[in-house]
Amino acid sequence: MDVLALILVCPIAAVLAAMIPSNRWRPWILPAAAVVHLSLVALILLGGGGPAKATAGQATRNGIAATTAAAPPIAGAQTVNKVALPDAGGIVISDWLGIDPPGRVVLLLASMLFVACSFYTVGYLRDHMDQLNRVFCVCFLAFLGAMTLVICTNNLGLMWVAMEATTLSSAPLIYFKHTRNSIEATWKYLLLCSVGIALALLGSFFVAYAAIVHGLTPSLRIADLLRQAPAMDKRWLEAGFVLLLVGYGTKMGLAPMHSWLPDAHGESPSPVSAMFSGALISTAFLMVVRSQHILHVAGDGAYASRLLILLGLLSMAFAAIFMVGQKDLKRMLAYSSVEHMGILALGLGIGGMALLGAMLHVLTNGFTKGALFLSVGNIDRAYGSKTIPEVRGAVRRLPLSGMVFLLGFLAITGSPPFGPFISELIILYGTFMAGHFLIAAAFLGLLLIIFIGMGRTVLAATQGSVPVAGRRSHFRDGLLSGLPVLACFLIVLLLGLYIPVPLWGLLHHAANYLEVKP
Amino acid sequence: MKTVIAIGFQVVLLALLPPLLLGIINKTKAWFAGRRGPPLLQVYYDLLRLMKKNVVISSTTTWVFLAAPLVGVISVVLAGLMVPLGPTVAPVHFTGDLIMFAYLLALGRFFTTLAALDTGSSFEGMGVARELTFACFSEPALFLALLVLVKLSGVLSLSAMLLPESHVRIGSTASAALVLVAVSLFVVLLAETSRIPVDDPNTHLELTMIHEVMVLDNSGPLLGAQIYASAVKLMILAAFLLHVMLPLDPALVWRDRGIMLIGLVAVAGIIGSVESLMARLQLRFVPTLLVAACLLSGFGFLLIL
Amino acid sequence: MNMLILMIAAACIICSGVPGLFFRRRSATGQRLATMINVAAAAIGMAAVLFHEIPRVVAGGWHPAFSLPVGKLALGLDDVGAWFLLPIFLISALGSIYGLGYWPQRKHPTDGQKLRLCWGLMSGAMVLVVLAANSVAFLIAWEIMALSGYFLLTTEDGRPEVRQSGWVYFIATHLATLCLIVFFVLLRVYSGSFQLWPTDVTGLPAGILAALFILGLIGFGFKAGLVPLHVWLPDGHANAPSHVSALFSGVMLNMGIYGIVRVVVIAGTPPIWWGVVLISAGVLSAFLGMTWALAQKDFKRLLAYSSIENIGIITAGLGLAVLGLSMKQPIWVALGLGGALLHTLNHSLFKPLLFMGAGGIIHGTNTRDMESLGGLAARMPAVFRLMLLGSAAIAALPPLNGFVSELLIYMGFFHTLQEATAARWAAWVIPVLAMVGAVALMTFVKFTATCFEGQPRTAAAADARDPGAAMLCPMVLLAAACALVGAFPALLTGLLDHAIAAWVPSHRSIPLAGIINLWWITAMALPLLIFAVGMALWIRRWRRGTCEKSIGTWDCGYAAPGSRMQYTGSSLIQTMARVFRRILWRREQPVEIQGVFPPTAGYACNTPDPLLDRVAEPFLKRVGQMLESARILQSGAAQLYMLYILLIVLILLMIR
Amino acid sequence: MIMILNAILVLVILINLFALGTSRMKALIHAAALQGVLLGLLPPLVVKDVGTLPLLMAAVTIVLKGILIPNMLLKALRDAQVKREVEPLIGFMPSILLGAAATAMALALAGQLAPAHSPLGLLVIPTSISMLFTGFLLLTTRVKAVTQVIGFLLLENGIFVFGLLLLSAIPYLVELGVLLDLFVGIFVISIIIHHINRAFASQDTRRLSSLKG
Repeated sequence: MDVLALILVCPIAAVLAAMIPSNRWRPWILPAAAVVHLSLVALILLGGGGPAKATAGQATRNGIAATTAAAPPIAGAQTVNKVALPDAGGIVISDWLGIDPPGRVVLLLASMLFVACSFYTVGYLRDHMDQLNRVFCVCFLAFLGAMTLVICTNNLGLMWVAMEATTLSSAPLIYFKHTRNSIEATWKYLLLCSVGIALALLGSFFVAYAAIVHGLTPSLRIADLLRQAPAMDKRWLEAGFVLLLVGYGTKMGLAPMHSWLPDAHGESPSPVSAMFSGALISTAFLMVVRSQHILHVAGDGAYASRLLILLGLLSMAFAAIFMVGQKDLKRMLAYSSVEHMGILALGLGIGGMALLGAMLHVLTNGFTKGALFLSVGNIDRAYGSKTIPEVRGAVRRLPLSGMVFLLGFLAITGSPPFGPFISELIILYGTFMAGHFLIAAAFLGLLLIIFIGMGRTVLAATQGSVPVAGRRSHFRDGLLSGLPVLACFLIVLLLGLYIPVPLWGLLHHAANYLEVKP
Repeated sequence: MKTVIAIGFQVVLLALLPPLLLGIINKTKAWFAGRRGPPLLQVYYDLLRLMKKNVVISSTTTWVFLAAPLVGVISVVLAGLMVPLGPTVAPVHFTGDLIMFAYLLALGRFFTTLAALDTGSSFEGMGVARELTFACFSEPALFLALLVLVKLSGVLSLSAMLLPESHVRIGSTASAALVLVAVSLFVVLLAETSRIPVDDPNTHLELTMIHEVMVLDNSGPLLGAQIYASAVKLMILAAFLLHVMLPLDPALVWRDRGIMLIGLVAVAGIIGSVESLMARLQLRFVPTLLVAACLLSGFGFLLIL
Repeated sequence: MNMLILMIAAACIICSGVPGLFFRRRSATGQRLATMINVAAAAIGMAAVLFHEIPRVVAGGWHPAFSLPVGKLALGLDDVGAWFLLPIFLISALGSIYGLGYWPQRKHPTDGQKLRLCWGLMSGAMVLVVLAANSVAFLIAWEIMALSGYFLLTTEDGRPEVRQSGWVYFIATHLATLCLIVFFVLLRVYSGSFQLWPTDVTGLPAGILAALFILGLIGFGFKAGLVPLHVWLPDGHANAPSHVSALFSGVMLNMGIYGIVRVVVIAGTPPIWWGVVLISAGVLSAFLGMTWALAQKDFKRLLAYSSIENIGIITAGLGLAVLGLSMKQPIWVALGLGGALLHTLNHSLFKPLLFMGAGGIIHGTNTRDMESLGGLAARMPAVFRLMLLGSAAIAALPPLNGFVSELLIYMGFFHTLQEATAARWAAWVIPVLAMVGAVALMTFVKFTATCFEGQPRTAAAADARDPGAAMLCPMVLLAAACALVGAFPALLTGLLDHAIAAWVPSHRSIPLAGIINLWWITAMALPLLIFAVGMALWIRRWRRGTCEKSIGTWDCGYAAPGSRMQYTGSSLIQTMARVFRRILWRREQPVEIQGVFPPTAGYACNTPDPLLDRVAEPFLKRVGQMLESARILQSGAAQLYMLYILLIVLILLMIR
Repeated sequence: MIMILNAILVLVILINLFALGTSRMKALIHAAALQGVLLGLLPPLVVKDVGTLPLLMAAVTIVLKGILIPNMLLKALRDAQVKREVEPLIGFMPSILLGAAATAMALALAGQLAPAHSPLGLLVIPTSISMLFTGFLLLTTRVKAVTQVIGFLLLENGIFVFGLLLLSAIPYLVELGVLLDLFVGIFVISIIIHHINRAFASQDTRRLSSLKG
């Protein structure tokens, strides 16, 4: 039930936000909701929701059988439909809800990151008092709610609905600044993501149809799909996987479907960018993970791995191309997200140790991106620009944000002693263990190019003396703007030096869940 | 007792003989020129006179200028103590002294050149530039020669490697190698002691000098020290050369000491005649000459490798 | 216990800069505090290293309860590590004292705190690098060292040339780290643990072993500055504050050497070609480094290049030791490794001395260009004496320390002639080393003479003065250490023998004393030293007495010699520069003289690093252009992006 | 049953070709609307026992796809006063040919794509694929915002057609969600189009290419 509560937190908060009249106090609903959300997440994760979910699955097995066997001319289906019809809510909740182990990782990330971003947002909106922020707050909460639903449901169809909902609810967030560029970014975001997601829906249908082809009862419930996968039709399954990969890959920002990502990340307010590249695309990655899991169980994992590795390296290559000589700090970070989604795809494709590394990398990358985007947000607010050479000497201008930005860059490029180093180390280790030496070589080469390209920009932005234009604004690192940045950064540092045992448990649980065939 | 005598002999020789060699060289040159030339002992007189003289030095200089000649003397003398002058082992001999030998000469060069530059005169600068440049080529030649000797003798001490028991029969490839080494050592000797064809000790145009121009500002005892030091250097290198060429026999100590002395005199004579018969090389050809010396001993090394 | 003390010392050094952050920007208290902590911690650390029985092997070590994400955090120390620890503590402490005079907080309110924070971080991290007994701990310490080194280098990041050199360092160090990460991952895959440092990894495929060696050599070679991986080194040293250059050159390069020393024995007995590679790399570095040093005008660049030369000599010695291991020649091992380790120590004595002296010159004249100096001997006598000693030491002249280590290495290579093994070719190294030695002598004569002797060429040089005691005392200590090691090398043989024995525990080692009696060096050195002292007194008396010092230098009849007519360093080396023009690859604007009565003609030449200037930078530029041209993929047209999606779907459907 | 189904599907395909061929916006929107209505009729045909639920779904579909969404687009069209799609990136005739070719290919492959024993005959999958392709064609070759939206709409329709094959598998909750998402999506998009008009004084999406590299 607490899962249901978790899902309901955000809609309720959104309604409240819509009702609060004061433009000044409305933003505070975000931190409140965030804290509640996080505490519920903690409750679920520590309260060992795993077995609970399993039992739920067991309990409703026959129920599903009924609903899924609704193919005519079975009378039973009718009755079920009849029963189910009067109120859609009347459907057994546990029939729809449940968090799989990888989902728990992403959920933790999304919730924690949102806490940081929500506090930051309060300060951010305070600087934009002239604008009405009702839509912003409502959409931001709806956005989180949709993501939570994606993570917490266990039905491929509902996942799709929720994923599309994230697109729609986040579009107004990108558009918050009302500049021509933000319009353009929003337009591309909506169009590309909707199309991509549409493909994902088709993909889900294909997967379901793969059951029909072999005369099984079709269903969109992950549990059923996993159970039936070995018996399904390979061609349709593979076609479905391709569509799911491309579809959710679009949302995840895998090249060459990534093209919306730099625009959206670059033009949206920094907390939104942080949520995007920290949580949203990780959620999309979660969807890819689930699709791959189905294929893996169906005994077709090798095929999936090929595609994932291909797209992974392709994404890293694209990112490398566009990060060298990138003048716009936020776009640079966006491409770095593309790169890291590539790394995740690579890790997932290689499997074994690398999969564990990928699970850890979801966290490390997410928090680092949070720290980076929020600090760039501060830099943007201080200089009134997010491009070099307007931005120079950030470390002098904003000691905290500038330094976090510089160190965050080192972290995200995989330097010790930060979190991403550990996760990339494990991924590399897994790659070697699996004997993919060429892939490892390509991986390292791309990492190097990216490091050089990114370093040029970051150092130019952080070092040197502050230009006159940069001194004009009165912005300084404050409590609301500085603390979230620092928090994210400290988490990254901690993950590099020490990973709590329960967290390891979570990650291992996820990796094992994806590895072993039921 | 014997060792005491040997050491005494060597020290006395080292202390007294060198100026004589200069005298012999001058005599030879005079003879070639058909002059009577200065007396054999002229250099001793010069040294004594210089010792008595007062010192005049440039106001630009520092203590280095005063120290250099003396360091030059002591380093050369210490180096001399490692080279056997005769069939008995040198007073100082230990494994690795050959490297000590080379670097003591380098120490002398270090201070001489610094002292020359201490005056801030461009002419002495030229001298320094040439001295150091040529050293860059004569050092490898010297070490290549050492390589051959070590390879032949199998020991790492000058005394041991230069003395008879480690010598080889005439006629073998080894002796051929030794001939090559001897030639290159002779070139090194000419270069190190700034003799024709590398340098002309008694030219009168500063622009063309090497060693002479470096000591241009020295006067009195300082100049004396410089002259003495170069003389000692000449002798120990000559002794080195002789040991490569002459198989001495420790059994007949005094005879071979005699042979050694004659040999030293002969070398001085040869140097003198070379100086009279040859013209000075153009400076830019000197490195070529030294590289040739390197190649000679290098080839010798190849022969026995 | 021992390890605990060392840990505390390291922790104190790491944190030494922290208190300073809480003081006002212009208060000197923070700096004094940092220095005190640093010195005290270093003293404790050195005591712990010297006066404790050190286990023969790293294994075991000290496992704190705290465990790293991957594998347990393990620390350990053996005699090899101990040998490398000493200079770290020494230079870190002396450098921080030197900083009191050279980089006082009052004069540098903006970057002083940052500098000291990173100083502590870097020194402490280097201690941890040596102590680390677990790859992940090693990598973390290593990267902290490298990054804080970067921030130290870019202390004055307001100046573009500093940022540029910092950038080069940044790329180089990241390349190094990348290679090391791969190295350790591979090692983990095949040795089965993150434990350091294995000397008995067996059953490695030859290819993997080769890969490990190459990766390790590149990774650590970058840090050590082996040619051609040295590109970051010259400008990096030149543009850092001088005591930072001292720390870099004196200690950080050693970390690279340390790594190589460890890497070559991961498999116990290394293959022969490893030794060959090391010797060739070492000789190449020594020769090129020295030649490039010779041609420099900026004296800090000159010193930096001479570091490359010394690293080359060390590597050559190490290579000989490796050869000895693989050919079962304990004498070669003893002389090669002994010489290499001793030279490492010596280099971290006289190179910091020289860099601190260079800092003194900058402090007094505010320039790095030798050719605008001159006549400093009379104006900063103390610095002159110390620098003279340093130069003599680095030119390997007896009776100073540089000579002893080079002697050992020479001996080692001479020994390759004695046994009739296949390695006789190694003896060819000797003439090259001899030439390098001669060039080194020339270089440092040029350096000392051009900076200190003759008459001042500029006003800046004319009114230079000696720096204060805070800057002189560390130099005096280092100079004394140079003289002591040079005069009494036999006292160090004990430590050296331990280190040699601990290198490959399974390997039989013989003590140095059994090969060469170093007391002879003392015997030869003492007369020189005594004579030097006597001479000093005598000269003093002489000055008072007969010595007449009235007139100027004999000008060979030229009436009006000016101070600008003195022989400059460039003219001093002109012949050599012509001989080595292919190697130097300078950028020259030659004089063009037309007509019978030519107008005023100009000549300029500078010697940038050939590899950086002619190879690395053009290459990076080219790559950048290629990537730039690929950016049309993201042209901003949504229609195009749609097409991408359609195409990728079709392509992926094709793949089977 | 199957006959009617196939007839409607053929009609739908023809509408695709028309959509590719026409240059008039209004006609395009009306075509899309008609297609929506036709699609709305399909589910009751497929589901054997026409309960209230399928009928409700059909009604919702028809209302959304046939009335609300087209009206929104028409409104967007009105305040932009665009009459016709000019200079498409690919001419109209080539577009038609491409679309026809795609449809033909899909039909040719039908045998392999759908197993013979498919209860709904062979036409469903080819139709949906050809609709997908048509949608993509509009999205990639047209420059006016509204036209691209219609492309997206056709794409969705294609997926809807495929959905017919597994009506039984898809819970109605999901179906509703899909429709709702579509509706909200088009709604938001039309708002954005409105802003595009305001900001760029045109619907030409080629102007929206300042974010590059």
